[in-house]
Amino acid sequence: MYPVPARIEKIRVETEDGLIKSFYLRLLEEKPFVHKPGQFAMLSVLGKGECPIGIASSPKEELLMFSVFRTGLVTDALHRLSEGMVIGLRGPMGNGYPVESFCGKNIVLIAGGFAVTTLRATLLYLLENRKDFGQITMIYGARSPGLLLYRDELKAWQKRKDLNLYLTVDREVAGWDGLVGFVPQITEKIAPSGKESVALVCGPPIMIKFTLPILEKLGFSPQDIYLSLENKMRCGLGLCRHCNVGPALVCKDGPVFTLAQLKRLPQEY
Amino acid sequence: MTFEPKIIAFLCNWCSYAGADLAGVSRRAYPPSIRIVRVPCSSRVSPAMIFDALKSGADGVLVAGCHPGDCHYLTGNMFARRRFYMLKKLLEFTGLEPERVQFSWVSASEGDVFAAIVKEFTITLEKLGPNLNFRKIIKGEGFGFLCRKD
Amino acid sequence: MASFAEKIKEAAKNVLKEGLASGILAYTKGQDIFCERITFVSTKDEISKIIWPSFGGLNPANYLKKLKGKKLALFAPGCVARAVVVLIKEGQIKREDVFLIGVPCPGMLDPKKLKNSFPQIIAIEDDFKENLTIKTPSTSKNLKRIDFLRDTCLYCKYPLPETYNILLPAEGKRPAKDPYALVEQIEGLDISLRSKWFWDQFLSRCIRCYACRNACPLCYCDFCFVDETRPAWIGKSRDPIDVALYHLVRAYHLAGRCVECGACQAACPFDIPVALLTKKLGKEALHAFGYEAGLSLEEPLLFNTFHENDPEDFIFTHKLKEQGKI
Amino acid sequence: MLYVLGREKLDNWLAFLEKKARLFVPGKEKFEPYQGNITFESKPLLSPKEFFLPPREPMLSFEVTPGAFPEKLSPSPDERIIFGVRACDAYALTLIKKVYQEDVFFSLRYKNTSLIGKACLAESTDCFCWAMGIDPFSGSGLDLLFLEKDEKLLLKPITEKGKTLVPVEAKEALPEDKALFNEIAKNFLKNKNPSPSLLRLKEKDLMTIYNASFWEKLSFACLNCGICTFLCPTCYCFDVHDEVVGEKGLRIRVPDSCMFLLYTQHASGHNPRRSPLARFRNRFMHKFKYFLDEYGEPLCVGCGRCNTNCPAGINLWEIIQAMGEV
Repeated sequence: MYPVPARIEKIRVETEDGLIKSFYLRLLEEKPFVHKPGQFAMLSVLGKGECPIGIASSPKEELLMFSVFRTGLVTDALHRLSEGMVIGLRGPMGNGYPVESFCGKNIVLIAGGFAVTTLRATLLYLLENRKDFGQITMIYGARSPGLLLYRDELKAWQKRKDLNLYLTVDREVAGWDGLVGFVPQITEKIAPSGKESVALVCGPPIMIKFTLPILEKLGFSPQDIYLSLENKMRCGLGLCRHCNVGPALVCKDGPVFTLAQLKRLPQEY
Repeated sequence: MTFEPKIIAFLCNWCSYAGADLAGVSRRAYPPSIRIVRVPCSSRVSPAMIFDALKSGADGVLVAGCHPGDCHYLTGNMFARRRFYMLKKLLEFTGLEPERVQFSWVSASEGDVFAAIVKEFTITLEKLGPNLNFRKIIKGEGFGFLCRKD
Repeated sequence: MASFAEKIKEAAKNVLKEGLASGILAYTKGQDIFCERITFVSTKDEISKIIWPSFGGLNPANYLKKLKGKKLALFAPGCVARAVVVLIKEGQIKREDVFLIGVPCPGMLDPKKLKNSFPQIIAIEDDFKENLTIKTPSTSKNLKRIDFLRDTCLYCKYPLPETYNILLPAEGKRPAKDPYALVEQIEGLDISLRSKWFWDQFLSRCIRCYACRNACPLCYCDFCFVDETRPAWIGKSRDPIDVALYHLVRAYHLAGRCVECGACQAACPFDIPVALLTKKLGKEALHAFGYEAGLSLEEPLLFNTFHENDPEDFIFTHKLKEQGKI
Repeated sequence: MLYVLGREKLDNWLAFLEKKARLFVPGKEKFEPYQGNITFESKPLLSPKEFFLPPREPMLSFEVTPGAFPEKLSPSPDERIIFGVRACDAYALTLIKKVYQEDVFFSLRYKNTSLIGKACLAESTDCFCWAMGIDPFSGSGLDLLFLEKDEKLLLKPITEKGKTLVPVEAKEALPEDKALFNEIAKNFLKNKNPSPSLLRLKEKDLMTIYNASFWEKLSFACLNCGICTFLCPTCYCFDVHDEVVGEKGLRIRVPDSCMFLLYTQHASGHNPRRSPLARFRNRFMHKFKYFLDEYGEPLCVGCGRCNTNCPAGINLWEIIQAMGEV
């Protein structure tokens, strides 16, 4: 329950509305921090509290990176901090994506809005170990071009031959020459095959609701569709029970669940 | 060391804050015990704000607004008067040193009245001593089971 | 003459038969003798389960918020009718959505008073007038109801409702002659003793379960001030100052609204006299502003109005003037 | 091993224990520091859970300045003895321990606290440990169990620590005392079997219970206050809260209740369990299904505190039965 101090090395404003900032952290303790894509950590600002944030950096990157959406007490306080300040960090927590089991399969990453963070970590991991996986497709949508995260990296990824990246925005905007439309429709249009494939879906509930039937239609079995949940959380250790979804705890058993698992759980997320 | 009380004052923007300003401009001397929070109207002040000030260590809280009938919003202070009356009675009932919370009317032209209020309030608080009963104390070992006296 | 319980059932039957409401909020029997539960009764078969409670600590008006949009009937002794009136005046419900079956209230018993005197009660017979018979494994005993009434009922000013659609013919408890006796008892204490009373009764016992808040028919905010985080007015722990803050602000939020039903105190597992704080404010509202909550549908709410001659002897400026300091 | 001590030597025993560590004895509302007198007619309202998951567990202390390093806090290592704990309350701690094994705060408090249990001789109408499958004479969770019978105290140490708590004056029990002890233990459990509903619950499908229609009816009366969760000896949820006064701050762990709206409220305003029904259901599903499935026993020790103190008249048994019969 004790956080480890971490220094903010760099802060980057990700979106044009300024509501999402990425924090690059360096741990001030010698203990190694080993995480898997899809895991999260508790960031704490003394005097305000703690909140769980998905780890957006890949395990190989030197600095830990968290992209934080400004919404509550702690994230608000985080956004007021500047480079060089120290915050607390606990983690890594949760199960993460079972990336080892994806070997040899085609992978479809579907992200909406700022939920892309842990999928960035996953994508980086996949690209680092590119030869282990089949086709990699990523569909990423936001309300407007200015709300897409990691825009520099997106540009670089678009150039890559071994990755099919589809970017989409909800409405036509001047200067945007990419796809237009909601993520579920784009997914339907691109129609990645569900054979020998896994899908990782991360986004707002409404996007998930409409994307899942399409994926099932494309032949993805519920065991191969991975979703990442978030719930209010206090300890991250499976003690406080704030994050329970029926018998499962998002902090210990999750945050990554397969659709097959979620179908057996009450809808408390 | 003598005790210097800390007073949090919620002053209405239109009358009392101007009155405090006038006290300063006309060089009226009053004790430096006061910390002013400017509010739009005396009726903006809720009891939670008053208690929060006391809890955080203020020795007294002063709320000042326009004289009845002079409110910038016509009747704000008249509503406030009823509420403060109730609050005062509640504090008296629970024995929580009601003298620590004071309400007053100060108009924009009453610089010397404002100075006198601060002076008298400070004297009252000096007699009363520091706020120990309604101040939150943060303790490392918090076996709260037995309460503070433990 | 029909018994009290039969009159209640009869009235309920009529309400449903004539379609005056889609259902009735009434007490039904719980699992043991001290346990009575408010239920939403909407079918004929369920009517037989309706009882008039001997203990009934909660105010059925509290459940109106759970059943918004339905037309409901309530058995209304004075405090329930008053709570409904306050809810109507505050725009929470519409008058035409509630059908009030006025009941001259005989007063509710205090299970704690009974259990303290007789720890092993196995059955209770209540005539809802003056007498009460209890059975313990060894004996049975006749008691006077008045000795075991809840404090709030004992000092109740309005057992008879002022607002209702129909009124059951029955004889209720007489209004208390000295409704504020308990409040005055505390007022009569020296300030240090009052402070000690507040500390001993409230601050060192309250566990912040918020039962008093949730049991109150008039605490209907979607988001309570204790839950606010920006700013957090009140700490979450059992720190005595935070407990004090909670009780003071809770009472203050009920100033001029409390209908003195005593549900808050009845709900408290520690029997903290929480109802006294709001009763004190009720007394002040009556004395200073001539206002009593929930008696009339027309009169404006206490804090929604003012009078030029409202008391202001507490104003610091006036005190200084009196003393000739300004 | 069994020891005998004369009833009149009880004070000597307590004095002996007081010398060893801070001694707490049952009061009416909570366990209080021993001050020379003791009664143990009934369980205190607050269970000894309060010593292990206290209402305030400071975790970090810090200065609210950027870059400041927090100081790690841990519970005081002072030894404590809690006297007169009932078997149910002690068993509850073994249940909490299953979840909190690795928690530093709980473990340290658990290590430093000795529990001396008092055996219940007669069954009470309010509680039902046996129905939850607990044998109160097994001494599970206790360090020492004693039984009061005819001016004699029979002391049965359960753990190694418990052996050190036996006073020197206590004599080794004679065979007839041993027989007496065994007989009382056997008689207590005569005709008392674990509830059949519980056995049925183990086999039931989780989602069938979850989606059952009875929840609506049973949860209607619930006020969603925190009495049951705070008084429950097994409820272990907590909230983490930063308290700041001026420059000083403290991160504390405080008990939380799943009955509260804020329990699951996200910062965005989304709430997975917004309805009172969902929160009510979650509490009982956790106790009698989720925990049961994971650890093989329910998260309930049958102390009966929730039933007797619920202001809304909710009864655990009705819910267990309804869950078992879906």
